[in-house]
Amino acid sequence: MSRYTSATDADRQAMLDTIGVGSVDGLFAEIPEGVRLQRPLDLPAGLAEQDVYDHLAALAARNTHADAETSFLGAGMYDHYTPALIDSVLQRSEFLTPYTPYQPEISQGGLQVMFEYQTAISELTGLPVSNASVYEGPSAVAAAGYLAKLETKRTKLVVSRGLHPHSRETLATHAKGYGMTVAEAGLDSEGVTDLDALTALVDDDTAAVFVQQPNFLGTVEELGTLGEAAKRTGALFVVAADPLPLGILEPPGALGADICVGEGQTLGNRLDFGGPSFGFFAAAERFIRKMPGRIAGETRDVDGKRGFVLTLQTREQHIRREKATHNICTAQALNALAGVIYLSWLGKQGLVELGELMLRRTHYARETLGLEAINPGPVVREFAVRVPDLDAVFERARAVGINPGYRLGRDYPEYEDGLLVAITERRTKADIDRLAAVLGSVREEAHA
Amino acid sequence: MSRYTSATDADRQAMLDTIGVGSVDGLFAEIPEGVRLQRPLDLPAGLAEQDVYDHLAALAARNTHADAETSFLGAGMYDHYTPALIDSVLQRSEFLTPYTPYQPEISQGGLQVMFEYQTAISELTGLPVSNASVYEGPSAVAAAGYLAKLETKRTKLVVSRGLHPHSRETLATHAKGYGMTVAEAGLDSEGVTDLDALTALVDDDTAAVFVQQPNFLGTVEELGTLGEAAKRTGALFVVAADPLPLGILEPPGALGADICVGEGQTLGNRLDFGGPSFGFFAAAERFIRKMPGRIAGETRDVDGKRGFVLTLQTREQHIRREKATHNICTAQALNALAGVIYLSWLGKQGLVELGELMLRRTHYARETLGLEAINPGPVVREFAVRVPDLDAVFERARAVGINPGYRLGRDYPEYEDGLLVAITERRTKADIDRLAAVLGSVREEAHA
Amino acid sequence: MSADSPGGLTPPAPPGARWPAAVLDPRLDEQTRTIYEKSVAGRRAFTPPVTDVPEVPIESLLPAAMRRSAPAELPEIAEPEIVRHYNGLSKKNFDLDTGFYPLGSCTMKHNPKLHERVAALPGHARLHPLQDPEHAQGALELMWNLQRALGEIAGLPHVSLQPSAGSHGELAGLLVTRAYHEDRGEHRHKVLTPDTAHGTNPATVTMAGYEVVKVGTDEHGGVDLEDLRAKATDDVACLMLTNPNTLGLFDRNIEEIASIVHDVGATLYYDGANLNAVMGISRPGDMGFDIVHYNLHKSFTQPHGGGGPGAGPIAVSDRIEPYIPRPQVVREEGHNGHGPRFALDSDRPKSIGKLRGFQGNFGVFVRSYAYICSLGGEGLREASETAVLNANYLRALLAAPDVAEYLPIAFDRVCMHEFVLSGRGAKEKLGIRTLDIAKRMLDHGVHPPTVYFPLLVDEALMIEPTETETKETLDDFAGVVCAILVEAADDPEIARNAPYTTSVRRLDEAGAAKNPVVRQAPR
Amino acid sequence: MSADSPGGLTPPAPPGARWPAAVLDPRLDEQTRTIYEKSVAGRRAFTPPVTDVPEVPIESLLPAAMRRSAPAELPEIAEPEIVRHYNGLSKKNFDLDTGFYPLGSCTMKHNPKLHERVAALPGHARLHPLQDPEHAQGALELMWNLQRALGEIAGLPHVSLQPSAGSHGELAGLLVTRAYHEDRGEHRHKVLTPDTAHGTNPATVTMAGYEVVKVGTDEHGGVDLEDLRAKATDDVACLMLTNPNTLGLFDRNIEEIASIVHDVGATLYYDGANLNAVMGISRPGDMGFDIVHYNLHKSFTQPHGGGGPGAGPIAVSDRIEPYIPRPQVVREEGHNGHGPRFALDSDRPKSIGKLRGFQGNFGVFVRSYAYICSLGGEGLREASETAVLNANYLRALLAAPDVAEYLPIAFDRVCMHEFVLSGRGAKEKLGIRTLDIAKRMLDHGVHPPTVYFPLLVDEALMIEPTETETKETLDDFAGVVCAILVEAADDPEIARNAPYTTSVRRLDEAGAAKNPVVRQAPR
Ligand SMILES: Cc1ncc(COP(=O)(O)O)c(C=O)c1O
Ligand SMILES: Cc1ncc(COP(=O)(O)O)c(C=O)c1O
Repeated sequence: MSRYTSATDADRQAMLDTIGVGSVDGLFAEIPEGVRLQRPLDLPAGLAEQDVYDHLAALAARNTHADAETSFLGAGMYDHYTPALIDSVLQRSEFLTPYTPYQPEISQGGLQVMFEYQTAISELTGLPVSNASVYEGPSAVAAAGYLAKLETKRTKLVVSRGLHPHSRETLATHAKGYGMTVAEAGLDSEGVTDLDALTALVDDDTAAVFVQQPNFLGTVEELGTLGEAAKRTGALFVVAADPLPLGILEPPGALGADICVGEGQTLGNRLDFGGPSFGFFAAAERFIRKMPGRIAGETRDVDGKRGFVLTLQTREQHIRREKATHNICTAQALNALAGVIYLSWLGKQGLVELGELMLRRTHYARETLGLEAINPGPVVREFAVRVPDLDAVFERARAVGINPGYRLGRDYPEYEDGLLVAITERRTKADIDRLAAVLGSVREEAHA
Repeated sequence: MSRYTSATDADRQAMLDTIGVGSVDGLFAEIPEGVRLQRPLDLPAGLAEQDVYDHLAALAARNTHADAETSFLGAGMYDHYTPALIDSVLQRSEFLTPYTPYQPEISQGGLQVMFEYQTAISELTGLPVSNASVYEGPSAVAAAGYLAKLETKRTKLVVSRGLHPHSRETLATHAKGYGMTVAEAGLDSEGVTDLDALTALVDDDTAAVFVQQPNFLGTVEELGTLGEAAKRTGALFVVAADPLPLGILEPPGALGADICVGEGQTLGNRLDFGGPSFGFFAAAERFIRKMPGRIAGETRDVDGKRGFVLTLQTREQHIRREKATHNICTAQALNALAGVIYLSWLGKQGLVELGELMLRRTHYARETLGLEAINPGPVVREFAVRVPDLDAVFERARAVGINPGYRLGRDYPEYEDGLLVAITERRTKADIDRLAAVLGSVREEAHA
Repeated sequence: MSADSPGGLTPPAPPGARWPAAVLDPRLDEQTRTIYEKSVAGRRAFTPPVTDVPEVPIESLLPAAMRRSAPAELPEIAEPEIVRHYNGLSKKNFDLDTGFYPLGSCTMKHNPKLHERVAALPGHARLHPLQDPEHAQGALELMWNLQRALGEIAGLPHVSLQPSAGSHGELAGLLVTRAYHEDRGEHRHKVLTPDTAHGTNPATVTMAGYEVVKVGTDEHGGVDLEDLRAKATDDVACLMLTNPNTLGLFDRNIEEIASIVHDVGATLYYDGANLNAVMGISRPGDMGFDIVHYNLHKSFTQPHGGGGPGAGPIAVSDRIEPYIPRPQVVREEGHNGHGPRFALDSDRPKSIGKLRGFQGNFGVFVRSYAYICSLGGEGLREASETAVLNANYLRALLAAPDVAEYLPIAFDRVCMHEFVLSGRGAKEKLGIRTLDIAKRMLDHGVHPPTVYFPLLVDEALMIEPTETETKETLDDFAGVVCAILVEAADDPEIARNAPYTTSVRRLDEAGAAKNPVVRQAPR
Repeated sequence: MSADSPGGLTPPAPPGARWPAAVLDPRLDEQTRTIYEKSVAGRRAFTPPVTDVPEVPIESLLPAAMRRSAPAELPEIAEPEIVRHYNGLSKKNFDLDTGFYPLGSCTMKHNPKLHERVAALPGHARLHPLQDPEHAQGALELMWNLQRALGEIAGLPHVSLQPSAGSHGELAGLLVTRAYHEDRGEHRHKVLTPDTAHGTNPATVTMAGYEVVKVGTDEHGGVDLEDLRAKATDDVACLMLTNPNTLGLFDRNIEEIASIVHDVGATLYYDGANLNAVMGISRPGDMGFDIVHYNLHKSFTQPHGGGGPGAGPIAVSDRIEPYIPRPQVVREEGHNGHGPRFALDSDRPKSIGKLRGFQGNFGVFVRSYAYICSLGGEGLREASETAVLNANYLRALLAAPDVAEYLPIAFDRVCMHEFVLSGRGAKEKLGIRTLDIAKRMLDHGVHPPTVYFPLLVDEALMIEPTETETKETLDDFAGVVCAILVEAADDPEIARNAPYTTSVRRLDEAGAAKNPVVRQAPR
């Protein structure tokens, strides 16, 4: 008998008697013979808990995780330190195991968390309305595209090449569904969105323009000017941002963004090989009834006591069905909880201190590595450089337990020799100097 | 300001104003100048959470833990699998952070756990009364000695050399305090307590006789006959037992033990380099008012509702002070909780299944290793063998990630070439065969 | 202690009424406070690591125009109070580890604790998604094994793990359907969904650029074949179905349905939310479905987390395979003695492309894979059998006259993993609505069933006990239902005003929507 | 849902009284059930690993006489119900992460979550105590670092981490005292303890084979010097003291006391339970103490676990060093470029020997070491300063006339980390006892102070807020105290019958002790 089920033979018999069916098989009589599986599933036999643990531990041991090397890998997810208190809260069954809060009277914890989360996202993005989470960054971008379609009825989306490659591809995949095309504006010689190219692409049929802050290369974009160009023809200006650098960067909402979305992993979530994390979705007041997903709102109970509920549900699939603003149902509540705990832990001052620490270390790294910068402009946590002999560098670095970063060539042929280096608070000056030493040694050999 | 304190400068000022003292230093005016520390403590500066984590992780990385090698090390603590559900319960703050349940109305959880734990220990030991835990195995043995003194007023304790060396030494340390002497009966050629030697030592001044089940070499002792010898002159018969093998062994209580104590680590507790675990203490009904430590009892509240309280407190230090049956206050409640969860997880059938699995694998191992047995008698989880070239075996085994077990010579000069091998459910046939191969290869070389 | 207490020495007014009025918990007066309202300037839980690089002035690194002018108003609070705040909030949630949670269609089965342990292993939790595959072989093998297992369970060979939840899987399913048809030069614009369908189905249809055509339900609770034949025209791209359906009934005509759909060249889509009824017993692929989505957070034990995360992988037949999302985990046989290698294949020209960032919700995959390893094929079958047994047992208990009079079953047949009652009788004879019954259940410490869904059942209560509940729990729940009905017969006001024992009572949802307050007022 | 519900269709009687009587939570009728009472034959949470060795008949391996005749009656229950059972029990506990816990003498300070993370690292949690020191260098270095840090904090150079708790440390202290005297050929048989001493002190004296001689307290709350001089004879082995003492007062005469004790050749023992008042401010070693114990589960954040685990290391002066328990962690300087090595030294001929198994509660050491690393010297001093600030602030709030009239402070002086009030006034003027005030606090969601200790204060309330509480929490607590007094002035019955809102109300402790039921009745 399974360790997770309780029905003993005696239970089974008693229950069958009550039901009035002779056997468990009898309960499946409704299933036509022709579609019944006549053999056992072809899967390995069940295992004892310790054997399952051993099997998965053995698999895990074949992965090189972020503590097993000194990694400068970022490119969309980052090795930030997550305080222990997050796990201690997330592992409480009261947060871990409930469903979406359909019964608010017994879900005030989760609902207030959503309200607090929405507030934090609103503060970071500088936009008044946030939902309670979407899946992750790129599909949040796609959701913004859908909102733009519903709002403008236009058919064209313009994206900056500075947008994460996954966001651009995910947007295109979804746009195909809701019948929109995607045009791309390139990056200029400084690695920032080419304003002229972008301006040229924006026309009367453009529903939205997407840029990323900081962009994929790590550069801080001039949102103000880009926003103006985007909105000339009434398109929505959508900024995909990493919420953590927003601690020291002027918020998109203050620079003209109509919508700000992004990947929430950097807010206290695990790397988890890419998920689960969460996507955030914030917008200007006028979009409140066009938002995707759950939104918690404050209200009172019959005794006048303060409480929280899922609100504006007439936007949602379970009420509006084919007229819903989005099809999302299960989202990423637990990951958003990690996000708001993380932000409460950092706090008003800490968010700035962390941002400034990364800023200084990142610039120190860019100088110390002494390589040609692809994006010489201001960067916060990540920057791109040209590396003459990338293969040799990876080989040498790996040999001493260093992961030098992300090969830009994987997504940007134009930067075949590009290396994207991320510097979080986990990477110390000593780590940076070690990477520099590896690069130096390879350079010397090349010259020798 | 510390991340764990909240007093801001403004708070401090407001509080000092209320107190009516000018400065925080002013609060320490009572401390004579001469005994004030005039310099900062000579300790490293405080660290960020991530830096503390890194420091301790680096230290931990320099330990070879039980998952980092195939270990046959036992000798008092054993590498058993602890189900994940234990941690999930122990990490709930409601169990992790409260003090001893002095206010029963808001401590029913902890008190009922104690009651359930006492029941489980009573079932395992075959004795009706258990307390709610003492520190660990050896000091539980010492506590039994103290009870024997209070009960018999005699001054001599007799121990079998089969008792864990730490238990024997700990007993001696404590006995010196409460004014008793300890005499030791050796092991016979089969590695079990020498009945004649023991009988010879027991006299009219003997307060208690101590044996271990299974004994330190892993042999199951014949408690019945030993008990008779022990009790001839009215001494108490104390059995120190590992609770896990008691799942398949006749309980000490059924074989004449007056008191059964032991080390609880094997019941769902971590190895933790030796602690914290818990000691259990069970006894015959007539000792109920002489027991050490906390005992939970069932009762009713004013509404007639069932509840639990700390009971028989007139035994204890906070009430009885110098007349208390023991000085223990803080014990090992959380570890005992792990114990009762573990036993509930194993369950009535599982406890037997686990015992029989260990029994079979252990005998398989003893045969397969093919070495001269020091204790040829029945063993459950551990056995001792003579190994011609112990150093070579350790060297060879370590080289292939095997820890062959415990060197008996560390405590038993008479077994200088002795190796104590533990086989828990974590050690598979394949592991055993690998150890046998190492032993074989060393043997061959010796002959070559 | 009263959170709003002015503190200091102004005593809160003593409970006005004399004892026993004073037995009311003083804490009940407490108004909840947000973490922002607990913030005090200067407090902190974070200690920054030392700045080990030159303290270059920030202005020199970041132009003033780009720099934030005013800091984000995050809370200022030390660790102990953060812990108490979220601990306190957790105590206002009901959860699966606390009690019975028969929320229909949501498969609230036990979440094994082992899964949290294996998911937390650094090799999983701390693995970067862009790690070189050579250094992520364990993760890729796990994903490949899971793909294989899920494919076997659904009876469809090709699995993409990428979708993030069921509705995302539905979208993937319609996007591959579109790609499939277009690849064959066909442009279809309708998708059929039964009137019993879950809301995500029609919502997905619209997002995927299709038009919804509703199909009726017959008197047995299955698809109305006549209606289906009438609507299954050659501009139909797909029929989205869940079987067993949201009434908890297995559609006996599934083979017939499949042929009707296939005859017009449409695809047949399986909404896997109800897969928990048939694992190892009947496979969607064998029923004729072309595309299936799984809810790993339902059938495969991913904890729901109060609204996610989940994962909604899809499985497809050979003809659909070229179009599934990329990248795909592939297995390459090892050469000269080496074991197999696992890789991420993005070179899939006909793929609809990526549906999200990276490779999907890997942390969810770990838990679901652990579950499959624990149960094995036999165990999965037993799980489904027990889920159906539990549902039918509870159905039988509640079919007793004294309940059925008020809560008649919608379709009186043997059910699968869940069943639907109608609150019609209670509304007419007792004057209480399904909502009232649900709210009164809260006082009894059980989570109510799904209510008012499916739509075609008046005052619906949709009950899914799952296999991990005990017979005693089902007996107790039946007792609670009785108690509520008996109580209502005596005084319906009690239910109408329930709940009474929760941290808040009935909330003003209309008011919340009228004037939405969706964030803490800016300071 | 009623645990005792007969289940099936017999409805539990509806709440008899009409609404609003029905607002009473139906769950309040629930009688708690033990895990044994939830057991059902045949259920299981454990799946045994496969037997991969020959299935030899058990009889052939274990003689029938040795084999258990009847299995132990452990519960039979599946994982989901085990989880719910213990989850449910946890909800009946009040804890530090839930609210204020000013339990005097127990130092209920925040337990940082980081400590649980580092303690759980496999290198710590899964390390076998007999692992070859070569393979446990990290653990030994941690212990050595902790020994050093604790020694610095106490101002005594030699630290043994071995004792398992405070009272175990006390025993260690008296055993080394005995060894010290005997080594010098002296046989002393008395130990002095003040009448304010904690119960473990006299209990320890007896266990260590000494006779207790009580020393009085002077009008300032310190040791009565006259009485001390009179009793400090040359057959006295030791004076056990805590400073600040259990009244929360620092003994101004400590230097004088030390010289009196030392003049008769006795040792001076420091009960470190109150060390949280003076870390980095005043060191026991500098006060003249020879032996100190620490409560790592008080001053150094080891969670209390509902009654342990803890750890009670001791620190001693040079003359006592030869006698401390073995083994001792020692540091050996590294040679030719190698770093230092750490070893366990058991070769200590004059040692009193082992006090317990293995090397002590290492898991506790990890947490306390992490705490010291987090705070550093400055942080520890700030912690003590804030603990004293919080205590004096609360003392000042409660010194307000409307409270002091009923709860006068025992000794009206600036206090250290805690202070003691007397319930004398409340008893005389309001007719409620300290116990009643404590029980009514439960309804307000705060943990009561330590009550009826120290013994020399009538109806004592011993209040220790600790440094990790906020000013608001202290304000609220003062408000609660006021509210209870105001309420009692209006109707003392309310407090006398409190609590009302807890899972059980006042329990019959006398009855429990009269006919002890200390285990589930055997089946
Ligand atoms: C029948 C059915 N289909 C689809 C879904 C959507 O699944 P998800 O919430 O994972 O998007 C649900 C979830 O409630 C469901 O019950
Ligand atoms: C003053 C004092 N001394 C000694 C002790 C005993 O410490 P432990 O409980 O760790 O044995 C305590 C614990 O309450 C105490 O408060």
